[in-house]
Amino acid sequence: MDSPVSEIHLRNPSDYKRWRNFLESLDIHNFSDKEVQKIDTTLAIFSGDDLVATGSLAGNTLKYIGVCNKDVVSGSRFNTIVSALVSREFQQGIFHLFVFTKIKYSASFQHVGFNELAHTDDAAVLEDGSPDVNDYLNDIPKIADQKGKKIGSIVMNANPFTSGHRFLVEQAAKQCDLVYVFVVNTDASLFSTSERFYLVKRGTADLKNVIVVNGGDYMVSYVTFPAYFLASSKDAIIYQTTMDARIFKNIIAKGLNIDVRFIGTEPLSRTTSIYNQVLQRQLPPEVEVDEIERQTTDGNYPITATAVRRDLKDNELEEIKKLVPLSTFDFIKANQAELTKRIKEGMNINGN
Amino acid sequence: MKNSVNRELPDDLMNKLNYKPFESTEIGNPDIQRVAPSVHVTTGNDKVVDSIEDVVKKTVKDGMTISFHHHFRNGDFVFNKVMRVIIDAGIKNLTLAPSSLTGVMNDMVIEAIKAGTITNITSSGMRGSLGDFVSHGGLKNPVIFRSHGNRARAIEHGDIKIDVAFLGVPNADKLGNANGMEGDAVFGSLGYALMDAQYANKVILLTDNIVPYPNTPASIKQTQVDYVVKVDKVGDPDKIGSGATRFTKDPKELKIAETVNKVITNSPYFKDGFSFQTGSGGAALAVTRYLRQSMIDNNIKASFALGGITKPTTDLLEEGLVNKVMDVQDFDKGAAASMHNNKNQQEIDASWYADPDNKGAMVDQLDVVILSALEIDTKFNVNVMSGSDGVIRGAVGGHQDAATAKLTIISAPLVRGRIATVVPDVTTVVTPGESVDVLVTEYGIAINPARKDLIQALSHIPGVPVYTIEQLQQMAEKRVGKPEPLQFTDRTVAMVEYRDGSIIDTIKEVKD
Amino acid sequence: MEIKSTAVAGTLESSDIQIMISKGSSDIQIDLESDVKKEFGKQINQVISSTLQKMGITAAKVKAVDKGALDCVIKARTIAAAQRATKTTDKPAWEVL
Amino acid sequence: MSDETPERLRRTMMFVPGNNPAMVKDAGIYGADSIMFDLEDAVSMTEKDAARDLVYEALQTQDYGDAELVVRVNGIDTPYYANDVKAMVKAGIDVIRLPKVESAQMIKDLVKDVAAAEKEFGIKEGSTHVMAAIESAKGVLNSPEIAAASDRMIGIALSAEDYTTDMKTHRYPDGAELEFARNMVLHSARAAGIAAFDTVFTNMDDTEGFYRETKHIHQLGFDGKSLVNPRQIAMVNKVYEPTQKEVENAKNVINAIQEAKMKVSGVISMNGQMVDRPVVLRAQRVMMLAKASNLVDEEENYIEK
Repeated sequence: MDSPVSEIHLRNPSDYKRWRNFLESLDIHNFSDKEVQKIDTTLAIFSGDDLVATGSLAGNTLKYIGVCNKDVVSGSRFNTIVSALVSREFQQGIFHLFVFTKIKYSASFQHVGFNELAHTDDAAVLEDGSPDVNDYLNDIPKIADQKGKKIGSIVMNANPFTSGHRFLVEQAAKQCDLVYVFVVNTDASLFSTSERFYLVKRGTADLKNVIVVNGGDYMVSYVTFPAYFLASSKDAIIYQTTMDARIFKNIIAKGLNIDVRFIGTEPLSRTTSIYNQVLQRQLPPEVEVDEIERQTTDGNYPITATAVRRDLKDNELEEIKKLVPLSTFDFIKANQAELTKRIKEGMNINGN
Repeated sequence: MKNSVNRELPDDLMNKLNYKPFESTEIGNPDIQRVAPSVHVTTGNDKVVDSIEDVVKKTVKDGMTISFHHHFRNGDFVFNKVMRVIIDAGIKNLTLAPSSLTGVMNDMVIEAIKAGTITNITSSGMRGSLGDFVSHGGLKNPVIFRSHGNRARAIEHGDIKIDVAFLGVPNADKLGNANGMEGDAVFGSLGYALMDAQYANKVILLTDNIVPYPNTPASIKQTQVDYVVKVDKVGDPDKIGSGATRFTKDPKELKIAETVNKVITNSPYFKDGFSFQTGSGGAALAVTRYLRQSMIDNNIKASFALGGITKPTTDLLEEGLVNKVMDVQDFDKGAAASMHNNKNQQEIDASWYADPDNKGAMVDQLDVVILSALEIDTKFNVNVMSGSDGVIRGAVGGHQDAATAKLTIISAPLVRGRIATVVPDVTTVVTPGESVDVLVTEYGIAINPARKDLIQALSHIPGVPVYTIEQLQQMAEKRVGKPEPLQFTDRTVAMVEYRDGSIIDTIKEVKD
Repeated sequence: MEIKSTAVAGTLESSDIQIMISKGSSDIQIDLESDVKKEFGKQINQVISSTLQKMGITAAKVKAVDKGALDCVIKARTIAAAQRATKTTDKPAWEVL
Repeated sequence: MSDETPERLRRTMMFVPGNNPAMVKDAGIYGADSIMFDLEDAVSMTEKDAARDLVYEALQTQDYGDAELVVRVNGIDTPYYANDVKAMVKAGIDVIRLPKVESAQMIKDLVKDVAAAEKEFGIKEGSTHVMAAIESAKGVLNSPEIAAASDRMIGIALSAEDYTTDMKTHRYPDGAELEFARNMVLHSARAAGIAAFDTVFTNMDDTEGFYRETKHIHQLGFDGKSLVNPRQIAMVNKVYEPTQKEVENAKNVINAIQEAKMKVSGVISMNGQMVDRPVVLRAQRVMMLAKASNLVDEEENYIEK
């Protein structure tokens, strides 16, 4: 008889070893410290002394789910362990959950109520709970007869919003009836999510056919695209950006009738440059990708948010003025002390 | 037209395929003519080849009928290897006639259908994605479902004319003498495959284990075999059987098993020298365990156990509680190993086991059989073929064949989750109520009113309430409610033969 | 009654149903996942919505993942989820039970 | 005296976790004399409300045959207790089992709450019975008063897991650590004229140990045992099965009663001896067990095997 679901503690070496051996026997092999340290809770089912099912939680994401179906009705242990994980999340007030899994397990998760957002040849990302992606799309403002109009889109972190960003938005606004600017939701940058959102809104306030929207969990989020925020291998970036692009194409663009995604050329950031290549590969023909030459300063340097942050660190306020619209400059000036403090406290300014 | 179990059959298909509607379980004493295969004469010195591609090129042509066995069950590597080659060779319009199709074959069959490689199928059953695919109209021609005994009959009659049989074996010598008992991927009895070996025009063995000539005991003989192909691995031993046999601990299943045993032991057939078939699955194993105790307590021994064999049954053989095990297939390693070691465990082919058009088959001598059901209706008709949603997910297996036993017990829970097992009308009739005697559920039993003798014998078993089947149906409905009627299109996706080759029911394409 | 927060009751185990209730706009919207949707989908939705209506909930978004639950289980899980969502668990809805 | 309603059989009280729909809905199929739905230990803190709703709805709709229906509510000092009691009274439960009873007052408080709930929901007054689970040294020592605390009391049960912890020991195969508590609980029950239930035996793999323990408590005189698995029901019933001789003796007593009824005197005599009340009661109980074990036919004659 199976034991009831219980918690195991990966910090306990014997538990960890047993857990890892079990998952490895099920062909799960990524046990990098980075991944394992993110785990908040690990649950397990035992049959006698044998570990027969396990699953973990990291924030709002289910991870490391492994089930042995020997001698039992196939699926019963899976349902039990997933049920227990989901209940744990709900008890903590986390009602919107994600899971990344091998493609072959996608159907099992769909069977217990998860909805697939996207899949590649070997992996799938699914969500469960509320609010879900349909709620997200429903809450985004739309215009009359959106289907018949040309709808553009830009996804940006805007850390902070620069003249380069502004130029990109202007170009898009000229070509389209409506442009959605999605601001990355994950709060892992020098400028906080609300600050970045505010700066984009202010910096585009005069463009009447631009709607600024929070990108939620679906665009360049920590959930779908962690490599944007953490140094990662090229394979990881390609894998994650492919998933990100497919979610954008299948769900976001479809739900909002988006025809074009505008991106800026990327001479400097490796991650963003890979991301752009993947977008070019994945989005067409359903969504056209329009790559716009990045703005440069008078001295022919590309305008980047990274440069702004570096200048901020070096106290070069006058330099910043050349790179950003007035609304951003005013904000930086007014909050220079706070921003400098964040940098001193160790906020990484060299990432994205 | 309608048949005698009141199923409406499509006239066009019945005429086109020259079918008769099912009338009765009685076979009678007709005189029939069996067929014989063609033989390409050689001395047999060049049978061993390395390449499946070569042998496929030499033997398989558009429009042929090819066959496989399913003794490797979910550990089968042979089917996918061979079909891959056949699809890639661009061969079209094949009829696939395996003894059955298991889960590991599903994706490949679907691919072959989509590629036009397979256009007809006859099988014992299908499940999972393939059942879903066919139920949604994925195959143009209707699948023909046949019981194991009926497949033997159809082969002997020439209804199934196998051009090429690809038979995986765990050992073979260079001339093709082979058995299922030695090697890495052993499965015991070759019962179903023996039909193919005997009647196919071309017989190709695939093995990962070529042994010195002459190989004995030879279940398949060199006189039957055209080619022996050496492959890396024929199967995954861990997935062939259920490994270590475990009894169910589910109290509901145990309760049903205990009641089944009470029905057997209180029947007039439970006496020294009786015979039985229990099948596989946790509940069947539990029945065997209870039965064992009753046999010991009452000092009764069985003359033979029949059919698909499990370790608990071969244990009875070891203990001397059963004199012979007549073995058409083995469900676990223990049973397979036992066939090797115990001369009283006799390998039998599907014809010997259950072919109705015979000079006597084993099932005709069977006293007691325990069978399962997806659904059973108030006429005692049993469905083991389609789910309550109308989708194909089962197999006839030996169900129709063994149901001819003197005491046929259907063991099934009254409801599964929210699905009633006992229903007013089964979705698909596989085994006619005429051959079913007792239904055992966790709530009690129902006895076929035609069996007055059993009503007499089984009505006063302590702790076993007797209901009418209508009462059980109503109890089930009260618990789960009345389901919405299923929606089907007019298109027939499968025809279910009775064991005599008549049509007992058809399966329609589901509407979603 | 007003839904104050998203809440869940029930599990994904056999014979159970997991019901998640969150704020809805105008009426009761049910998203049902069930192996027996074809046979019992209408009936399941009916039990959920009539139970919610009896509790005075007229607008809600419901996500239900059914694993073959009987009506009494569906009703019990709906009540539990609704009471959690309306923060009234301490005061059972006696008139609905 | 033969008109007295005989006590009901309480050989087996099967525990059913209150938040498990699969087990709650199937609880009726195993032939337990009593089914105890558990809202207490088997239900985690976060699911107390859901379990209560589930058991309530199941009681409204599911057919549990002739079984006596019992609910173990949460302890009187928990925030779940009040709603548990109200809901179960409203559901028309036969018996409310109160855990961790240490004094007669706790039962009196429960009875007051039960009576109030009966009134609130229009349930027939006095139709809800109660029983006490004894789980501590204090409870054992107070068991005589607890057993006699109310007319609504139908039984008293020993719960050994908590009790042995309280006694700074644990369970042993021979059960010596439980001997005093078992006898206290049993004597209290008998003195108060109510049923006595022995504790659960949790190791499902130790069939021999289960039989040993059941035979022991049967010998002591317990009405029956609390069970954690339906598979234990048949085993307990087997231990409680009367012998052929017992049945035949009982049948003779019953026959004597029948004869006495027809006579004017009303005196029951057998072989010239007067039959007194304890003999009659025992005979009735044996016949009840014999019927429940299917040892007799419709005319109450022993069925020869």
